[in-house]
Amino acid sequence: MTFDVATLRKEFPTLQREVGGRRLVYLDSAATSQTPEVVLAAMERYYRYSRSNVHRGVYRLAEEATDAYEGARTAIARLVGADPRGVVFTKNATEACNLIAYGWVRRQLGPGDALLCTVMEHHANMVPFQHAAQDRGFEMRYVPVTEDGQLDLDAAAQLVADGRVRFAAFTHVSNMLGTINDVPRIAALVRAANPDAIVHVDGTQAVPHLPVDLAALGADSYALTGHKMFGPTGIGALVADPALLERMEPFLTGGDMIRDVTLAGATWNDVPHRFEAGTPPIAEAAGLAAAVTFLEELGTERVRAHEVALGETFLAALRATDGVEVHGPHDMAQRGGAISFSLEGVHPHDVGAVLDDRGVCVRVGHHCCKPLMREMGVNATVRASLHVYNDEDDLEPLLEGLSAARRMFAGSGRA
Amino acid sequence: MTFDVATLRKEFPTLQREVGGRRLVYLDSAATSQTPEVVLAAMERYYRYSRSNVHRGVYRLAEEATDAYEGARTAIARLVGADPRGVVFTKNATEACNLIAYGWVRRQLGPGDALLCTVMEHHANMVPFQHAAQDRGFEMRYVPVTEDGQLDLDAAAQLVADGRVRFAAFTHVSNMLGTINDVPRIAALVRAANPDAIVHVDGTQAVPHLPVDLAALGADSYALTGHKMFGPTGIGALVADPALLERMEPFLTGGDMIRDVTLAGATWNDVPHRFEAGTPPIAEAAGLAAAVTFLEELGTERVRAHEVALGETFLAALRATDGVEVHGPHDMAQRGGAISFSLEGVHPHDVGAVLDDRGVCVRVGHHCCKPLMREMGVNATVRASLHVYNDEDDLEPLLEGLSAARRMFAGSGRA
Amino acid sequence: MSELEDLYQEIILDHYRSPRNRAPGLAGEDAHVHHSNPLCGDEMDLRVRIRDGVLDGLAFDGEGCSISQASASAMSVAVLGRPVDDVLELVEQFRLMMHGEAPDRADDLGDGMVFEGVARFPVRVKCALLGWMALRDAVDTFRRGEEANDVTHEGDHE
Amino acid sequence: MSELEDLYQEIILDHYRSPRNRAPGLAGEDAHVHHSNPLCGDEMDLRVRIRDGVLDGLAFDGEGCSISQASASAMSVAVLGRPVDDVLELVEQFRLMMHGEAPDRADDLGDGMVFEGVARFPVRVKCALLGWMALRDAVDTFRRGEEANDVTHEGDHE
Ligand SMILES: Cc1ncc(COP(=O)(O)O)c(C=O)c1O
Ligand SMILES: Cc1ncc(COP(=O)(O)O)c(C=O)c1O
Repeated sequence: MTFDVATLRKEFPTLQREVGGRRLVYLDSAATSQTPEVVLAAMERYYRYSRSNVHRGVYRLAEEATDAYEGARTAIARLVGADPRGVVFTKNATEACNLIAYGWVRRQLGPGDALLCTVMEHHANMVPFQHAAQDRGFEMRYVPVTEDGQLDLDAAAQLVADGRVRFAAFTHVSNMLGTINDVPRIAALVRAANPDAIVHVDGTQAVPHLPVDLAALGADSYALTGHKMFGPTGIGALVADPALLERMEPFLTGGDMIRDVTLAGATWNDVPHRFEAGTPPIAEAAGLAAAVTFLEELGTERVRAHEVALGETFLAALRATDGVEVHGPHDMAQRGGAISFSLEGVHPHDVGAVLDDRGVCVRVGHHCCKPLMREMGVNATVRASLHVYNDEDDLEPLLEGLSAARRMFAGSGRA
Repeated sequence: MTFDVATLRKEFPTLQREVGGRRLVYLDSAATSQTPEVVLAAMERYYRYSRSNVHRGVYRLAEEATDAYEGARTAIARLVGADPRGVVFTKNATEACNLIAYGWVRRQLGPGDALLCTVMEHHANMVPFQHAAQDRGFEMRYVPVTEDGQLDLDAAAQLVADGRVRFAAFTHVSNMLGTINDVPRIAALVRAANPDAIVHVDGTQAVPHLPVDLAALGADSYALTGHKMFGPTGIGALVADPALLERMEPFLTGGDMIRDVTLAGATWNDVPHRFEAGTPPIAEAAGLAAAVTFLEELGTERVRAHEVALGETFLAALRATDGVEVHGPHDMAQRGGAISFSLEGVHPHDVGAVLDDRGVCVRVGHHCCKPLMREMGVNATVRASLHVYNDEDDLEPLLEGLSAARRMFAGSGRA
Repeated sequence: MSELEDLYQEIILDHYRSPRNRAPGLAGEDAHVHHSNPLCGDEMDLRVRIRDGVLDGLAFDGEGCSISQASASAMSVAVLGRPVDDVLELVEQFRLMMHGEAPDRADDLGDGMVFEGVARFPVRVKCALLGWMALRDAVDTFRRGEEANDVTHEGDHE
Repeated sequence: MSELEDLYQEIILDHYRSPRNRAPGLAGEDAHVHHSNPLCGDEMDLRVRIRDGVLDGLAFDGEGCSISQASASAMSVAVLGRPVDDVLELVEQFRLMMHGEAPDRADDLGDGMVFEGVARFPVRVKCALLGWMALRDAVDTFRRGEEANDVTHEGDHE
């Protein structure tokens, strides 16, 4: 173990909870992570001491609030190696994907153009582009997934070959399969066919778990969400090249994002403010900045190492369990700690209920990846996902629950 | 005084703060309100006890989180007399206005159509429609404001007379002038000219201060924001007739708002979920529900009565102060507690700085109402705005600060 | 494990393991609806045959958790052979039971009664309701005169 | 009131009350820029005349708080008659001073030095900078060969 997990766990209030007399075993961090005390303290500091609105105040409280808010921008930029002027705060990763879909894709792509997506995307990084394609008449192309849960890069190369792909959207880490995609390689492949193509990456499942450096990745734009990276709900970000932001049309409009407004129309503020209309998530930004510091203090390299080590233990144990089929890559070098699997003869919903009864929290269902599920021929899976507060102690309750579920639903002869 | 304000103040942590040895005098609730302990406690309960994602979880924590989130929907519906199926959560009021601009206006209005707006709108309730008008080629028409800060309803009647106005957007209460608009009358006037016209009202400054009943107002859709009504940052709502929501195109797309997704496209979830893409502001909803209860326990009638009484005191004192010119209606029956004024010979920014030095927080600037400011021939004003935790004790520090400012900048002979 | 045993009673597990009236088709079918619960990924096809105002045939098929499948199975036994008005009344009784109301016609709900405890598990209520809502919709579809209809219905927020 | 007096020193108030080089026009103007600070509603028109590489004339006008107006007035005194390269260097010195760096050329900044304390008031920094940023922009505009140009510039986030 890379961390002293037992000590670390004490930082996370909800993990102190007992369910039916048992210790809570939280294995759903891919849906949302737990929040450490330091993040709650940062939000309290704002609410209890500096409660006011940002940017337009000339009084002390408002300056403090503005510092907290803008400090989060610097923190995010530092974490992913970006220019703070390229950090646009949104309410979640979904809005971040919509921001680029409305601000760039819908303004730039039309009949004759194509957008490269993949079959493994979360709905957040697929539907906004499908919706745009319907309205604007461009073509959607999907990189297929291989048997072992990887993007088929040969197929991808063919899909971009005609040079008509002007925008590519794909995930850094799959929330369903765990697969870590080779972002630099895909970005290069896209740009080889069309040097002006924009590469948009969904980093939602990467930022909380891996070192991320946008320049090394070769991404023009990158979506993330606060609540999966120890931060609060209600905040996410699109991190983009400021030059790309300059070329984007405003999306949400209103106060703060304008330079001037007359009855005839408005002119826009500088980036990134141009994309932040109205009162932003101030307390949430204060919390997110603390979450970034927390992550930095853990060290993203160590977070990844912990997850690789623990993931290997979980994968090995699950694969050795009767009736369990693990989806996605089996080698931790190629994947993150979100592990989806099926249990023979038991519907995931029933697995979830049996586990819940034992205080084990997992996610069941389609994980907002319906096209991928269809491709894999499953309706739903069970997903156990790991984070820094998990360790080997969390494995036994999971395995016991799975065998209880099998005993309970044995003989049904159906999946 | 209708409340025991001294006791009530204890509920608001930031109001306990001292600035430079003086009691903090917070007169900027029109920008954002203070947050009471009960709201902070509701958010803590979520973060410390039920931290998880909503809707898709089969375990206890996720059920609790979902209950907290959906409970906020019921609370908002109850507060403004709406159907919970008509409550769409957004990140702020600005997104709520954009939601209807993208979901209805941009899909329905085109060349030959007109949209009725007013000169007194906050940018949030003007720019999204201007932006749509530019893209879609419909006409923007603006109801002018009279000398005494009221909407000119005769002019409005003429503006709608040709029946081409298919959508009207106006504010319930002006954040700059304080004016309370006669919503039922304007709605009737719009519908008399075109029975199918949609009436959208910006209720941001009304909900925290007045009893609101959507049916009585005759509004089809109504925007509000959490952080001005004792709630947290990061949440707002569009409250609309569910039948109107049914006719709206989705806006933000992604997870949770879909029924099914294939590579060919998506089908949409029921309303209101269709308009809530991605992980929603869960902690914020828990806080907002507590804020609604707090407001209900105070009683919106009593909140209004307190504000009328206190507003009369402030208005009378300010109007009696040398060099002060109050903008907007002078009769509290026609206005709320946001009081904008100019101080002769002193720029608002300087007024703000002098007041800040005395622990008095006011807003200075254009208040996101540039067209209105231009109409009134001012570049910036000072705005003192009241809420339940203010009382007559807050008047003296304001007046003393104004006279200090005048002394300091006297002789400049410029405004 | 008593809470869990409450949810998964033996009768429920029995219906799950040996479903009644589960079939991929129905001879002489009058209406066919497809219902899905997008949040769990449950899918259900329900077919009905209605003769002289009586529910004469019913077949359900699909994929779903034990609760949704067992509930549809128990339902099929309870409603087959009843006049459609009576069927709709039983559907309503079941729906109210899922919201905590004790039903008047407990006897007529038959094995459906064992799902009473599901009301205490909010996320599972929609599973238990899936078949019943599909049935109501199938009758409505038939009554609208759409003999062979295919309706996709949102199972989440009834 | 010492913090406040720090912000509003007598020299600042004097420049505010009796601004130097404030005028609505400038004879023989080479470049004219309009800068605004949308968040405070401050507006500034700045005109320059440049002869043989020397800032030969400057006039500012507009509306704004005492800090923005006094700073422009103090600036005009400090820069008039200097070679434009030197002017740009002083602008940069002032800008850095607003970010907390002590300037090397304090003497040349003249009354501009009294704004040093403004650095501790973040919201007022943009007010103090308004005129200086407009001046830099006016010189740039002239150098781009745009003799009579009108540039709207965002004063908020320099
Ligand atoms: C009248 C009015 N409408 C809309 C808004 C925008 O609210 P928010 O900033 O929460 O989006 C405000 C507040 O600034 C307002 O006063
Ligand atoms: C890969 C991926 N992308 C996007 C999202 C959407 O994030 P959010 O719900 O915070 O918008 C998620 C989380 O559900 C995800 O796992």
